[in-house]
Amino acid sequence: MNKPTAPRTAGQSRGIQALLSSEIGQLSVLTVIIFGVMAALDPSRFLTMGNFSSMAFQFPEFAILSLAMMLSMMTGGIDLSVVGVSNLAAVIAALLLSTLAGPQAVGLVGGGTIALAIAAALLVGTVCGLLNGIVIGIFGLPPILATLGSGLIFTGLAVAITGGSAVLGFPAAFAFLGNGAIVGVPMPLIVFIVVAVIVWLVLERTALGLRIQMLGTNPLAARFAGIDDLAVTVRTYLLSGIFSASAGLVIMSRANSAKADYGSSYLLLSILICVLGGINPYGGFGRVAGLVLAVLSLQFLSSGLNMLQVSNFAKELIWGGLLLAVMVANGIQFRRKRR
Amino acid sequence: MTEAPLIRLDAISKSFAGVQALNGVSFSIGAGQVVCLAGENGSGKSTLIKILAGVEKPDGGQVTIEGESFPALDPRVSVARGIQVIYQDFALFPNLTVAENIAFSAELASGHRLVNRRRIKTLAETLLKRIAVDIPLDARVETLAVADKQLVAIARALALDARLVIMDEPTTALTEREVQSLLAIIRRLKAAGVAVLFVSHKLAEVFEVCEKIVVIRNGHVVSDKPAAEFNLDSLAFHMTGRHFEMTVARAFDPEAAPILEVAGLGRDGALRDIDFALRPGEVLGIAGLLGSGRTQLAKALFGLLPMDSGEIRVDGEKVALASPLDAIAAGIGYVPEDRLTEGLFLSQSIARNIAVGRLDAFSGPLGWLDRDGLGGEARDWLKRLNVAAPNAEVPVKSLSGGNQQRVVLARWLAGSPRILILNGPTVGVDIGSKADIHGIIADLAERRLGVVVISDDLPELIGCCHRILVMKAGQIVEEIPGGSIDAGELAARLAS
Amino acid sequence: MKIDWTRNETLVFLVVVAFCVLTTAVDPAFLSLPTLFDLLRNSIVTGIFAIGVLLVLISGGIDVSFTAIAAFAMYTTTLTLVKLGIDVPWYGIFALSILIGTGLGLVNAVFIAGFRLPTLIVTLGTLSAFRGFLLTFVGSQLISNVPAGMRDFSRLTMLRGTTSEGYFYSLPWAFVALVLVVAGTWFLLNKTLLGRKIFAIGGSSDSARRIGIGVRGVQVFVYAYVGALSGLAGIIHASLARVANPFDLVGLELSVIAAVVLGGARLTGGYGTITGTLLGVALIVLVSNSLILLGIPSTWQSVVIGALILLGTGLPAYQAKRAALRAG
Amino acid sequence: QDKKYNIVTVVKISGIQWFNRMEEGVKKFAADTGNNAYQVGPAKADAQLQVQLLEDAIAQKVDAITVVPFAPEALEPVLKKAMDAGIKVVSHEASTISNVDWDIEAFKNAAYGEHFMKKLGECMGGKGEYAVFVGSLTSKSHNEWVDAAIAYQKANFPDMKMVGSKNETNDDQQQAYAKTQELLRAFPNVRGFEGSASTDVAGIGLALEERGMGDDTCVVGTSLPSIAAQYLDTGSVDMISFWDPSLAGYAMNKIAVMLLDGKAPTEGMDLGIPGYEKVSLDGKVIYGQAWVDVTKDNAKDYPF
Ligand SMILES: Nc1ncnc2c1ncn2[C@@H]1O[C@H](COP(=O)(O)OP(=O)(O)OP(=O)(O)O)[C@@H](O)[C@H]1O
Ligand SMILES: Nc1ncnc2c1ncn2[C@@H]1O[C@H](COP(=O)(O)OP(=O)(O)OP(=O)(O)O)[C@@H](O)[C@H]1O
Ligand SMILES: [Mg+2]
Ligand SMILES: [Mg+2]
Repeated sequence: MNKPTAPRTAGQSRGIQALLSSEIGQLSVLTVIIFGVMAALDPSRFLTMGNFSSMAFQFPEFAILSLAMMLSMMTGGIDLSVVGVSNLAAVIAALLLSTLAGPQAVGLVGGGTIALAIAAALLVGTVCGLLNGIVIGIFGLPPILATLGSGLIFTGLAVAITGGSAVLGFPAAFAFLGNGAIVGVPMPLIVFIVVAVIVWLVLERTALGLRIQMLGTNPLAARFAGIDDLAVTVRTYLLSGIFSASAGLVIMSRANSAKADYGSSYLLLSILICVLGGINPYGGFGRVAGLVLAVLSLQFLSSGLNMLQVSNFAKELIWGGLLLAVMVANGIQFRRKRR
Repeated sequence: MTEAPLIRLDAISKSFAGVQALNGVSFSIGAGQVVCLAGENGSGKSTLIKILAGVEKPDGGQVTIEGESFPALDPRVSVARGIQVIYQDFALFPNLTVAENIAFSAELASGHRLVNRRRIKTLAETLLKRIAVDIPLDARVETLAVADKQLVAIARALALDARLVIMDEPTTALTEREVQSLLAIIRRLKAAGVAVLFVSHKLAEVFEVCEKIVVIRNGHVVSDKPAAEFNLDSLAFHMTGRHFEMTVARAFDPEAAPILEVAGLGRDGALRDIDFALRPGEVLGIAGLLGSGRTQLAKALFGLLPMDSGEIRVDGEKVALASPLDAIAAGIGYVPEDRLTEGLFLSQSIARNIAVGRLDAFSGPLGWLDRDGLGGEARDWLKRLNVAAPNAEVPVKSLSGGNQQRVVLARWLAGSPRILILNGPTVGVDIGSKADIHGIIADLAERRLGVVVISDDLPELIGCCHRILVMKAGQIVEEIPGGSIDAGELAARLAS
Repeated sequence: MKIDWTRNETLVFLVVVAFCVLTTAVDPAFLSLPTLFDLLRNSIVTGIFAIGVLLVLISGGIDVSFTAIAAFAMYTTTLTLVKLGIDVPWYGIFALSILIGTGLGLVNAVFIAGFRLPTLIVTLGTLSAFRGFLLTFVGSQLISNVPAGMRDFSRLTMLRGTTSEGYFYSLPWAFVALVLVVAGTWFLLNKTLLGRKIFAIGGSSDSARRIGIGVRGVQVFVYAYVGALSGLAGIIHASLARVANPFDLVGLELSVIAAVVLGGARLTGGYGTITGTLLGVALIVLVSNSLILLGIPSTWQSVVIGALILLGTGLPAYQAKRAALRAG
Repeated sequence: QDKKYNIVTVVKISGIQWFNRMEEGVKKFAADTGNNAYQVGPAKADAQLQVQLLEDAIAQKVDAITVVPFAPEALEPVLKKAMDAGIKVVSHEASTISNVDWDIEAFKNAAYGEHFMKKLGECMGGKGEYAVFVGSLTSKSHNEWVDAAIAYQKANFPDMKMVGSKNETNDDQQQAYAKTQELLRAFPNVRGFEGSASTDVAGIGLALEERGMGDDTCVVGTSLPSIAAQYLDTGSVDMISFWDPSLAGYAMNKIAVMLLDGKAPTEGMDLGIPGYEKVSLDGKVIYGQAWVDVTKDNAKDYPF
């Protein structure tokens, strides 16, 4: 009944030993090592403001999608529709921006339309998430099938609406969301931090978060304990939808356009990040901190290898190898502790 | 006893994440000897069994089987040496049929590479007949009631000609009749020269079959003597270091307005015309054989099963119970019978397991959780119910059976329901804890809750209930005032 | 025989029939031998993959690396033979690809059975590692002058006929590979003790360990078997297409898993049937190869496929849920 | 003048035939001129991955970027960032892109599409049903070629008729194959096919060959000889066209160095590269006349 990825005891960690034996501790060490190696290999290019800023612009979009994925995984489900939702939301927002405002719009018209477009995108995310939640919660479809199907529908709608081409022509101000910075902090990073904090608060500080984790641990016991599984499922996928839509807005602003197939490689990536970040794919356990560390280690690795002109296929190899190596190291630790 | 024992344990130790479950345990079992392992919840019995079965590796010590010593066993070695175990959690395959579950070990041992349905069926049939029970061979085990699962596990252990059969609380889920046939089987095994290591909290059974009793407490062997040298009281005292009496709830006011009224409740054939009323402060027992509809009734009252007819009133108000949420809102709580799958979130912390029923009470307008409040309450309950745990943050799965049951109870007590339905509240619970739980029930009644107790433990029903309803084939056939009957007579009426 | 309306297979079967009826109503040409043969041919590779996935799901695991294994085995085999320039008959080529697939399956097994790591994590890792290794160190160029053995194989037809206009339609012998895989796996799962062990560890690996099943041994077998099937599917894909493209196949994994789940296998392990799996595959192949016939414009095709997946799964899922509720 | 520049060429996806051939051109350019010119590309075809590679390139302060965008629109902001950082930017296959110094095209997309229809129409004798394929509905150039072809057919071959809508193959030969089978069932009289992705004609050719229809049908499309040669040989594919990616890669880098050296391209100038001997300018776009038609007769001349 219990899947092999049972969590470690959540005992209070004390000292370095304890830190090293916790998943978060190991991930931190890994992240620092990767950072150290990349910095050592080419300090003049890696340790520059430009590089840091470039990385900070790159990872938020898929990191936000990973957060959306994480929520569904915590209930023991999965959301394969995150990229579909993000593109559909972006396309709708983009159509509003380009038809109501257009590239020349400034001031009230521009600002108002931008606010409207953002609201519309989030609304699309909400509706898509609601649909997933209903299909899974009420009709009882396995999440993997439900979201695979709905993901196709969302992507397909985006294709049908746009005929497949990109939607262009937004007010200049909209570019700020993806490309601007506030006191040197890139806007996408700020959006990511906001979403991460929200997810963290939801999971660790609210009743909903606790219910998500309990439902993910044992759905039958959750029912007997009076958890409204339908309400929890719907809310989880709804949040996932809203966050996917936020990622869509960031991508759209960074690309200054919206299109049905943007970010298609992010789906598997976000699953990979969740898993590396210690989110139990069978539900119940996972920390936002783990996910953030996984995202950072991935970005350091990726930018570092680009710098060394390592082929992108080799990057896939290294990334897969890294995941396995981390898990093996974890597992050995685990077994030592059992003795 | 001059010949070498079948199995000897020498100074076996085992600890889990800081808990010393076993500490230098030594004793031996002779061929054909029936040995009882007694001890409170969490004293280390199941751990010892897992070591004998090769499922857990001891930290120190060794096991000697017929003269050959092993620092650690492996399941396959144990099986090959003739050790068969009936686990406390059954260790069955929910997705396979009854027949397959029963025959699996035998098939493994037979060395057949191909399976033969007929062979499997015949074997399963024979074994079920041997323990005198009738379970559909083609049913998937997941669809069986707990007691049937237990019987399947017993049948499986008998499939191989074992030298030692280990039974970890095999009778907890069984009714009296089935217990008797199991005891008969143990006698037959003994006669055939098979040794039995028997764990049970039902001390009466222990005396019926065991030649030798090994008592362990906190991982130490505290006594190892022939059964004849114990009596009920002295055994209980050895196990716990205390003496017990059954706590009986105080009388309630029979004229008070009923807190729960059930009228004409029915559900396609399984339940018919259920009528009863429960008054504040009353403890109502429900007795019945397996399949008599007790659990169905409990589930219907908790909104888990849709009803076809009838109505339920709480405090005179008609309530519609479409889900557990409705039941909880109406003030009804339910402690399910299968705590492992229905009751607990095994890998989550004790605190969360207790708090999960009452999150709303601890969350603010925005759904913000008062985590300190939650943790504090959990610790409070651990203390009040005497749960043996290092702290409230360890996962529930690291607790022993009795302590796990207290955690489930704590969850429902924390929610302060008006009506609490307890399904097998002392299943697998040692006498010390059992007395504590009876005390808790009496205390609930004192606080004018309505309590419904479903149990196979007839003395328990007689001792702590004001009234006992007898169910048969989905109907209430009789109402017996508590204390007015003895266990033997009640058993006879159930069976008639 | 009583028809069990709550069974997943029955419901998926009904959905398949309903879809065929609908398509025939729109275009009667649907009911023809060429259609049947086209569909059968297009389900060979997916079908073999699905059988492998079924085995893994039953054993309580999940495998997303099988497409990468297939691409790796297929491409490495082709490249080796092209480089060596020797003439090997098709069965020799197949054997090599299956061997490579088995080897990669064993790599999965090392991590899963040896290190006891969760299967999803391991296979996500190897998916990316196998693909990365293939494209970095083996090669990324598509090979269109495949060895003669593969081309010969693609021309072996089992059944053929001619349309009224005088054009051929045919069913390649590769279809027999699917039939053999299905029959063999059915026998394995239902008639051998090993097969029952696979079900057992999927039902509860703890229980399996306790009654003395060598859980690791069974896992090693399962992942090696899936690796072998992937190698087979890969080389069939390349042979039939007469080109070895290392970018092919990867990306199919989720839809294959979906097809298997559609057929009633559970992601939690222990449940699944060959019939159900084949019906799931049939539905997916049928739907994705009938949209032109139905006159659905390309821009709407993924919407329709998505909706049909929801519908095809929704019915059985809803039935199962209601049955569970009723049973309490 | 002797300064050696760092020039990165960012392509749609690395590893495939097309961009490996382009890399040959980039490497040749590096060897010829001594500049540090190199090519990178993402492991999957996704605009966002290209953006990430470009971000990294900017952070590494390269001197020039040449880029073949997967989706031109998506790269505008990051290319603007590059230009703001003083990096010269040259693109290819992106005639509508704005944040570049120059874009170089092997030809005009419309002319290329019309060319296919001219050949297809001739082959089909100006009548009959035909179907068109695109690698992806979201691919701009594929859609432009096909749209121009359809428009040309309407104007010049009134007896021809397109059946179905644009068929999407996701750059997957197996899908092109299955779509062709289905088209033949849905429209038994279809006799002409135009492919866009390089694997399209191979999938179409295979399906036709299996049905023994190779001689009765006409198949044209963009592809590479290495992919389509076996079907050209059997006649199930009649003609393919392409432009040599190595020359395009060479040309992009050459323009980049010109810009870095402070020179600008001019109308009619000779880049010294076959097909780009007399380029025409239109705004920021440099057009060559660099497409090549390949039939079974000259396939051997193009070993890639
Ligand atoms: N896997 C585990 N991890 C941590 N602690 C454990 C584990 N298994 C058992 N323990 C601890 O070891 C002790 C002995 O447990 P065991 O299950 O052997 O008790 P028991 O005598 O069988 O009790 P019961 O009668 O309630 O079944 C308990 O304190 C329990 O909490
Ligand atoms: N979840 C677990 N984590 C760590 N160790 C475990 C776990 N479960 C069992 N073990 C230990 O691992 C060892 C092998 O267990 P298992 O029975 O699965 O192996 P096996 O299948 O018999 O091995 P093989 O087939 O390789 O001979 C035993 O010592 C067992 O106690
Ligand atoms: Mg126990
Ligand atoms: Mg031809």
